[in-house]
Amino acid sequence: MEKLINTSKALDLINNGDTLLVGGFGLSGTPLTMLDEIANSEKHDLTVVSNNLGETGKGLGKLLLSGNLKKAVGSYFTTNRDAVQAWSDGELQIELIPQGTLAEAVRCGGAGIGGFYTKTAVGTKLAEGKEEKVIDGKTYILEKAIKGDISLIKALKADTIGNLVYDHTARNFNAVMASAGKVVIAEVDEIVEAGELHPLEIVTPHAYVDYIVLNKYVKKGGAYVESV
Amino acid sequence: MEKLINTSKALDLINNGDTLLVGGFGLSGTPLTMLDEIANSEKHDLTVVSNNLGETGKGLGKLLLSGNLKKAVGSYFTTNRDAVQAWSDGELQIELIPQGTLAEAVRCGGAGIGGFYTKTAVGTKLAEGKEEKVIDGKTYILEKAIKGDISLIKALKADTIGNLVYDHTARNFNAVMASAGKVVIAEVDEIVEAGELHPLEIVTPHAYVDYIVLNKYVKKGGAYVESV
Amino acid sequence: MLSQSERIKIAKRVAEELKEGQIVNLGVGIPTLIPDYLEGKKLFLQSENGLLGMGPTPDKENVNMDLISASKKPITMDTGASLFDSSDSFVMIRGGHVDVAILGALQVDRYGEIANWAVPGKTILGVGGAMDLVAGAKQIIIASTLCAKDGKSKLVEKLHFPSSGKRRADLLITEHAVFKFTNEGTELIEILSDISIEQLRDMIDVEFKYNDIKIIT
Amino acid sequence: MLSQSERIKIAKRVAEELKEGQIVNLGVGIPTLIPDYLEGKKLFLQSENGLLGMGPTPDKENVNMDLISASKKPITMDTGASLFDSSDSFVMIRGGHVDVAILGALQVDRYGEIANWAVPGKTILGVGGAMDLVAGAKQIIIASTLCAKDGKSKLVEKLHFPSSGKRRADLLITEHAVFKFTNEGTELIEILSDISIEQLRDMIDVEFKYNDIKIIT
Repeated sequence: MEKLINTSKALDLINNGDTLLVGGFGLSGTPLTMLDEIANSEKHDLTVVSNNLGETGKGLGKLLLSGNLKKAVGSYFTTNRDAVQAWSDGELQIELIPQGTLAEAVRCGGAGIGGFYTKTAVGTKLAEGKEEKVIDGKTYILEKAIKGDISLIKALKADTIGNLVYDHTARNFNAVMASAGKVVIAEVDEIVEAGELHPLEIVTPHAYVDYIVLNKYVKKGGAYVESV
Repeated sequence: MEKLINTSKALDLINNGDTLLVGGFGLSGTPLTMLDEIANSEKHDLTVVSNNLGETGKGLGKLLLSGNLKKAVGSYFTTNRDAVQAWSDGELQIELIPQGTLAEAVRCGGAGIGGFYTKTAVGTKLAEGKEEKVIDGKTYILEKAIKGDISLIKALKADTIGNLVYDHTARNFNAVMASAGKVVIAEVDEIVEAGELHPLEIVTPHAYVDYIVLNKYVKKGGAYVESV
Repeated sequence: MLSQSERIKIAKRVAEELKEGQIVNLGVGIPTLIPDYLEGKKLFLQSENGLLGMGPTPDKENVNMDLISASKKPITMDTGASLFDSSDSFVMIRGGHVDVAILGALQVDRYGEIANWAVPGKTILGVGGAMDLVAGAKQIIIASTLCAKDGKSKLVEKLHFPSSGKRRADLLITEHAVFKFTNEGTELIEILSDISIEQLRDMIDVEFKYNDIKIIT
Repeated sequence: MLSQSERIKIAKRVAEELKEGQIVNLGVGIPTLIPDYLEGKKLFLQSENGLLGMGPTPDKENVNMDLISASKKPITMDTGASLFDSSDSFVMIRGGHVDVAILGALQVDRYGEIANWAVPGKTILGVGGAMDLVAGAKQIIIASTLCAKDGKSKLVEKLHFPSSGKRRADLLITEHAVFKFTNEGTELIEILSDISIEQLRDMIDVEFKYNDIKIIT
């Protein structure tokens, strides 16, 4: 299968200074294997766009500890003390965006849309410096689309041509992140033959997926706890 | 089941002068029963937002012949000669919008987004009078969100709480139209018990559906040809 | 700190406001207690990470950390549940398709404007879906203690903490009283403890009106 | 009118441009002939009404008018097909996830700007997905007769007909010749009939360059 590559080849696709769009909410739907690969590499000055930075020493939290990151764009960093600390110490730039704005901005990035006017955050500190516009009597702020060099997403299964399905709420940001990266790498637990996923079941069509890597983590007690 | 009402009660929800968001692409995914109900009523000065106006004497084409319409907003009227004729005769206002812009504008209407900057139609006649903006070096035009008073959509099945699934490409505009109407009426072939539709199969969650009516048309030879 | 019985009192009082069949988003903390006090009312719980129809916590054997709440706790799916991605989840939230959001707050001003995401001088770098819920939900109920841990009133004339958006809350339900917000300001509508109106006036930093107060103790 | 064999010639030549595994959106008319001339190359056909993986026309007994192409003709689904709604379909199209759009045209200017949706003075009230495809597809190939029915060249110095967008086509494939568009203008790259370069110059209203012309007759 052409799209299936090993993780070290996938790592080679990432350049220093790249912007990575990373799926996941907390640790659910996170491409843990690819993140391990990056944490063990010398890649640096990466910008990560993701809802959060994993947890201390887990998922994206590893990249923070191993010094791969320059900047994080997301909605919730509070649950990773390291991120807050690194920001306080001036070692990490953070751009805070409301969760719905983040999801929509990335979707726009993948949709040929340059920006959108949202009602979220109007009149708040997070709207500072952003253009305001009144449309049909209501006030909105302009949010620009977000794009990335690389998308790292996590799905449950891929078929051989790259169609994806997700595990329950692990879909979260993965579907939008898949649309807005120049190169999209999907980490999956399993690959099935094309045709085995029903057309109505497929969430991310193969048009969005450039490469597939296999997840090295195994689920135990409902969580991906250890790499094999 | 609370959401199930008969078509005459559904008709009462529509007021003269209302804007109707109507699902369908050609005649596929069109709420034919509700449209018959309107065509047989005295409702007038309606604005219809729909990809096209059905075909001559079919679907939305009936409303044109029976004089219910004041204006049509859509992307493709060419296949209904009556629409083109009515427009030439000054009897119907037409607002032409690229198909992707139409879908996105309605989605925004249902999403708390006031407008968006699209690359589609930049530099064309359909961009005249629309704000242009350069974002990250690319030119976009502003398109405003579209909302409606009533959404009339067609699904294959509903469950008793209002979750919907569609028949193949009959999904088309129905999913977005469901999000942007103040009152949403879904016409369906069949109602099943809540729980019978799998969570991963549901396309339109019940949050978007206010009322359900039963389709009176029966499919023969692959098309809904006659009302029973 | 609030006692568990006071937390439950607040949750029960919020539960009374909710109507059969409503789509409700529950914030962290006290709001998570509400499902236990619905007395048979059926709600549909929305979770911003992509689920409508959140069910109760699973048995340990049935935990799947890819079926979690927005608080990252394992959950189950209710009958009729549906799954979607984050962008569609916020179409639902921001687009006004969630009937009620029940949120915590750091401060609420006299008109109901909410501060619930940041404290000046402290490094709270998280906003999550708070601003989207404030902007989009049809009704907003604040479930909170009346005073912060430092004893200061959360109801204030003007917000000192960063605002969560121009959209105002409808109700504030606390351990002592229920307040309603209108264009005229704060209205005391119910007393839930043995506190007197005078004591309430002393405790909070906002002028409030009252007409018919229900006293429930 | 073009003969069927000339239409097939154009379709075959377009088919040569397409690469294994590409995602392709086919416009109405000549482009719909292309799937018959792929000589084993596997493409994924995108239909803007919400399908990736369009298969051939079904037998009469298997027609479902809720599984149709953007031309409203009954279709089938290929292995690995997926279904989505119109907004997601145009995320795919406008967002640059379709590799090639093969479109018809009323006129094309010397730089490849396309007019394919309206004729001045005629009431063609339809644009469909044409402008989205022009704006979004990674590569645009025009498959068309060289001249309109009235004998006028479709390749023109400046568009008289309304433009479909600033984004330019990459190739124009006609019954007589193949033209490439660059920032310098029109380049003749291939002759497909017994026409001479002089005759081509007489026939069309645009200056064109040529270097290595392939002559295929």
